[in-house]
Amino acid sequence: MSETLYVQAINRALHEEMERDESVLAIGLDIGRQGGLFGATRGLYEQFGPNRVIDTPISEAGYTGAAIGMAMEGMRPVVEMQFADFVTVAFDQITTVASKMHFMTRGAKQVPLVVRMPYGVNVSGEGYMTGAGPHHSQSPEAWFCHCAGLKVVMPSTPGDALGLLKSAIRDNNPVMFFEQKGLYFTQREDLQESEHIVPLGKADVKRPGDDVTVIATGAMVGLTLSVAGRLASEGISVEVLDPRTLVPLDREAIVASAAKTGRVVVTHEAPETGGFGAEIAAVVADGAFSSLKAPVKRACARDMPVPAGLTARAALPGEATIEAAIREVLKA
Amino acid sequence: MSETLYVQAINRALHEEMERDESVLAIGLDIGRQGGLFGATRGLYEQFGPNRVIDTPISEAGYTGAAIGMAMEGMRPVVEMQFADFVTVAFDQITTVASKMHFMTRGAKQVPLVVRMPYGVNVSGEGYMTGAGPHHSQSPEAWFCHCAGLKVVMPSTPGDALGLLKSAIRDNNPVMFFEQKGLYFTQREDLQESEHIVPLGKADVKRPGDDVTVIATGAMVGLTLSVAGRLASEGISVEVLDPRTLVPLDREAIVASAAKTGRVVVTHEAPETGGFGAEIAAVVADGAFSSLKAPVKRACARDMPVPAGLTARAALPGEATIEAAIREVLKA
Amino acid sequence: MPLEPDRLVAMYRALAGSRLAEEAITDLNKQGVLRGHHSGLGHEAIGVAVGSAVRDDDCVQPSHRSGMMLAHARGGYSLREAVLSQFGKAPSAFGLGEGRPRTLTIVGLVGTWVPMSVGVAMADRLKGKDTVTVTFFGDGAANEGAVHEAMNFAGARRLPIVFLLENNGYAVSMPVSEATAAPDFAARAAGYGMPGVLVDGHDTIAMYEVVEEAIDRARRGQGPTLIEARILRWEAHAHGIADVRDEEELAAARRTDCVRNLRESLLAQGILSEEQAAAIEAECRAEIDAAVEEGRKPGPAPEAPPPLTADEAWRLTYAD
Amino acid sequence: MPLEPDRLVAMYRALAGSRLAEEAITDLNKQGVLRGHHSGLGHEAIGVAVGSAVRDDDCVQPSHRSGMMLAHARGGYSLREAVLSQFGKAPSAFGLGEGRPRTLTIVGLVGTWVPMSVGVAMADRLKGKDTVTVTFFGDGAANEGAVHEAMNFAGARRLPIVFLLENNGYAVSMPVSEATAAPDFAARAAGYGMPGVLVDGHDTIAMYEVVEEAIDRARRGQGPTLIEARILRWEAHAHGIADVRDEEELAAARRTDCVRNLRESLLAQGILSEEQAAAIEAECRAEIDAAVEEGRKPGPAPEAPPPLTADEAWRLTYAD
Ligand SMILES: Cc1ncc(C[n+]2csc(CCOP(=O)(O)OP(=O)(O)O)c2C)c(N)n1
Ligand SMILES: Cc1ncc(C[n+]2csc(CCOP(=O)(O)OP(=O)(O)O)c2C)c(N)n1
Ligand SMILES: [Mg+2]
Ligand SMILES: [Mg+2]
Repeated sequence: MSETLYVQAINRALHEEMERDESVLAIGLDIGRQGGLFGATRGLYEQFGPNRVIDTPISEAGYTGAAIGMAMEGMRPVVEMQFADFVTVAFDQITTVASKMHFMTRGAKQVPLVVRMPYGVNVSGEGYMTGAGPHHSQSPEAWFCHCAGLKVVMPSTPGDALGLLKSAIRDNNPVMFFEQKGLYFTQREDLQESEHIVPLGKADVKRPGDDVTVIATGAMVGLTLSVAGRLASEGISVEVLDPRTLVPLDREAIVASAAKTGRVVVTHEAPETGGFGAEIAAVVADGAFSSLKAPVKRACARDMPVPAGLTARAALPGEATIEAAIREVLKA
Repeated sequence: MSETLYVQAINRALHEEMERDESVLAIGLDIGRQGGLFGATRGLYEQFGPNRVIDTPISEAGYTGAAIGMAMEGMRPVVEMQFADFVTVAFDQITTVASKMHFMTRGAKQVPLVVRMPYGVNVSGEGYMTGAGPHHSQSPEAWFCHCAGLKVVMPSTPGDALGLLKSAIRDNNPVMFFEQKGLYFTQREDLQESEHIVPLGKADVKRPGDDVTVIATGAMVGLTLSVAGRLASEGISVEVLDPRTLVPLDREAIVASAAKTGRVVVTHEAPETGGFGAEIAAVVADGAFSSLKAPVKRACARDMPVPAGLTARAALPGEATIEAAIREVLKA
Repeated sequence: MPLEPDRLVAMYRALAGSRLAEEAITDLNKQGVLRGHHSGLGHEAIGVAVGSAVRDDDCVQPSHRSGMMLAHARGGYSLREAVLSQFGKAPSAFGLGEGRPRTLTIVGLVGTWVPMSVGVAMADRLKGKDTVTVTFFGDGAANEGAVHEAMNFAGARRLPIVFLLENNGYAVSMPVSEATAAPDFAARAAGYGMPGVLVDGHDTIAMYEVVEEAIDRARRGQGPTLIEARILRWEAHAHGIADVRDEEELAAARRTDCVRNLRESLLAQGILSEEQAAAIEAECRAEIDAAVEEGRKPGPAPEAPPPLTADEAWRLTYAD
Repeated sequence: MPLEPDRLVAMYRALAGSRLAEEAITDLNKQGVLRGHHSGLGHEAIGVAVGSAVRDDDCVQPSHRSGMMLAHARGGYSLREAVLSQFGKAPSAFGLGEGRPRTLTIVGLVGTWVPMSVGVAMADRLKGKDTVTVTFFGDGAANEGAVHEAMNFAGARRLPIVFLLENNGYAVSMPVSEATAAPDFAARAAGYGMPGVLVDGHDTIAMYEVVEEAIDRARRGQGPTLIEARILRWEAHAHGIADVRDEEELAAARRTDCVRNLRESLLAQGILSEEQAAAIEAECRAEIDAAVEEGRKPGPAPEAPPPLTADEAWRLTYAD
């Protein structure tokens, strides 16, 4: 057992998979000698050398495209976007090429690619980059959830980060992997030394409860757990469900929890309109229709850019937002 | 009055706005001497010359970015993406620069930009490009609906195309304007010669009804109207509501219709998961919760790339899909 | 090393055959029998030169122009298949799979495919192979950012790749002279630290030599080359799109002729006789005519790939 | 036309002041009082040269390196403001608004802002203005596709813009030599049909002359220029990020010194005396020291822009 930070869990997954399988390689900006701006790739360059830990020019489309080509030839590149926000530059490569190559080649080519993206706001201020403004704070997962051929993963704990990244690397499809950068240096968990795999497509109940289900992703999971802890003392029993994988989505687990409690809140760090919370709300409102005692409420970011510094809180959902939403669905 | 095709309505809006306001200009690939691949810009070059009808190199990011710069200096560029699919190349410029410039400059700069995007499948085969495969058939509107700072418009009739494009050009924000390319040469409408404006943000009831509401966009509107016509003979009264603008969304109109009928189907040409139909379903399931007699059903494309040729129909929702969804919500 | 006479005759056969097939297909489009073809008339020497210079295990990324002649010249893709593919009755030259010389599938966005082909070259190098990738794109696509990023990356890592820029003077209606102020695209190579070569794309032998040298260089580990092949497009961008050029400009384009050039040169050198040339042409024509007839007949050809079913399409979205 | 002595002294004042302000701010970051600064130490000559060569109605797009010295050298942005801006107590040099020389706001993605500045140049030209845009970016950003597209577009339309590439040898940890095989970035200009000029960015006068010529050219309607200014970065990429360079390399970087260069040259020419130079430095230092003290004191400066409120931020999402 060793206490592992979220960022260390990512690092461990990369080390283990690169050791296990020669075809796994890392590619991105400053991931070699620098070890990554957040340190997620630290030590890889020293261990695996420049042919497997590939620093690139600042060319997000170019190196993502190159990684796609490598993946088509049987390698398993793990691309790091330095910030999730920069994936917009590589958007065409991912949505036009990676997501459709298996389809276009009638199955002849697979694209076992992982794109790791440090996303969201780091209000804790630990590690690199506190509230870094509109271009270094976004949570763009929903875009990729609406692109068939991609899988989308978003772990909220070190254990999930480790186990899901390993699964993502072994998957034969392009996987968009979202790492919440505020969690890198704040979330820690005791993890076994032994192999730890979390399968894609399985939700996890982070806290069981009976009165209301909160479906939360990324940094919202921790916030929801503390709200749930507080509400427990009032006799309110909150179930906290983390989908972990957004595509493919574990609809069964979500609908089952919603059917059990009859009251559902969805929370994510991305803005509400068109966010993945809409999909979850739609799935719940359909699948658990007859069990719902209240409308599904979304506690998400406001539809605005993320302001710099702590003004970011003006956009983000926080514990108060989540608590208010819970109380609202309980009233109905 | 004159009978106007959808593509002619676009063309008329461009002519009228360029005549009215010197600062309006058109920019894109082959929009000048060629008049656009679909002919939407025909005649503009001859009338307004190369300084206002600007053919560009194949550089979607470059010319969209240039248009953003021009918009910041008070011009009103209307960018044509040759196909909506190609907007992925300019995705960064739109989501990083255009959508956030007003915010970042604390209101000092506006970006009155329109990006016109011929989207979707042309199964009719009229005009240019029948079922053109995964890279020339997509409906990417949902991506832009999840980017605060942008407005998103999607007309289904020549009149709406005319009136909404004029509003979009006059708007002081970046507007993503989606033109369904199967409608270009199949939808016709008698339009007055006089000024015709449709405000952004207002939904339209295309057919009133009492038993079920179908919320439809783009090419789905026409399909739904023919289904509604057929079902009327069975005594089923279908209300067809076209949001027309997706951002800002006319929630009141949507919720009012849903509350009236208590049964809702949402249909669009984009794949279901993470599509804008999820947002609409979530809005309905929340806003009309107590009136709903059945879960909201989505009749959207399957989560897959659009196959080439008529196999596209394997992915797309058609009249049968819409009809089945209507019958399903009526059963509940 | 000068090309052996029989190689030259084989190249002429591929070139003349490509021309005749392109003519037949272009005509079928004009007649309305087929639709949407991006005619490669005028481009034949480029595909034939590359197809003749690469090995089967080298990887080629075709563009929408030269894919067919490329596949044909590489061998194993007959004129019959080239024609039948237009009727959906044979595999497309733009996405050849198993059992064929190594070919990457075309992507619908121009320029977008270039980084991917760089990745293939990189994978080959990392695996220790001595194979080379040749990636095609046009003068229009060259102005896409993805192409810049890809060329720079390939230069920086000395990857075994050849960038084959087909400059046919236009991107749909956009003349090169308005799309860039560069005197030529080969000049861009210096900015990526690789040689840039400008070559007359109507001259099959010159094309071949330049391509062969670039491939050798790449194979020896000396890095990429950018080749700009200048030709003139004979037809409109694609069937169904009007040509913005006037008659005079079009006529001038059609006076350039890579097939005639090679024919005359081989005749002059005595490598080919008039009779041989006529026989080659007649053989090709016969094969093409038969294929057109076969294509126009209703019903699928027995060796055609089965059409994609709805169910298969759905399952293809994800790999297992 | 050689620069007048008083212009040269003014440039020296801006240069020495920028250096001292950068030093103070860099130190405050090292002490942990401030955080996140991208130190411009070593870059000063570039911002000062451009700031001295442009008109107020010319438009400048700063990068994250040279924005402060640029704003200062253009006039109206005092050293006091430069320092106070770091404490959030004065407007940021990277997004100056109303009543200041015309400046575009910085965008958080490198390279991404370049097409936008091309659009500004284009708007000015379409309006018949004789203004010029100067857009900054680094050696790293230069490899972004958006920069390629923007330069090509500007070349093709002969737009009044100057591309100012600050080559400081690194993009975070990536040395230029690994990021591109090009001998220099100026070589890329030929591929866009514009002049490319390589200049020593430690030489303020050489910088000024090159920039002035490029601006004149653009103003005369002769189109864009790409200027590559070579310097060496003295500090790590940004505060809080470790430097991958070893001590030797860092020391060599710090031996280059644009301030010393200009000082010695002006002294040698008798344009500046030791006393004058010392007086200028003392004045700048006093202004900076006072500003640091003011910055460190709790509470806002009266002339600071009011901090963004939640409500204002929300309303700013859309224009009316
Ligand atoms: C990203 C993108 N933009 C635009 C198009 C539409 N398009 C297809 S071919 C073409 C012209 C390409 O010109 P060029 O690269 O010179 O090749 P050519 O057709 O002349 O052989 C255009 C604009 C596209 N397919 N992809
Ligand atoms: C599109 C994008 N990719 C990566 C980054 C992260 N980043 C910020 S500055 C920087 C280095 C830029 O290097 P260069 O252009 O040489 O400028 P310098 O910092 O050396 O002045 C990087 C990688 C970014 N901001 N935007
Ligand atoms: Mg061309
Ligand atoms: Mg640099």
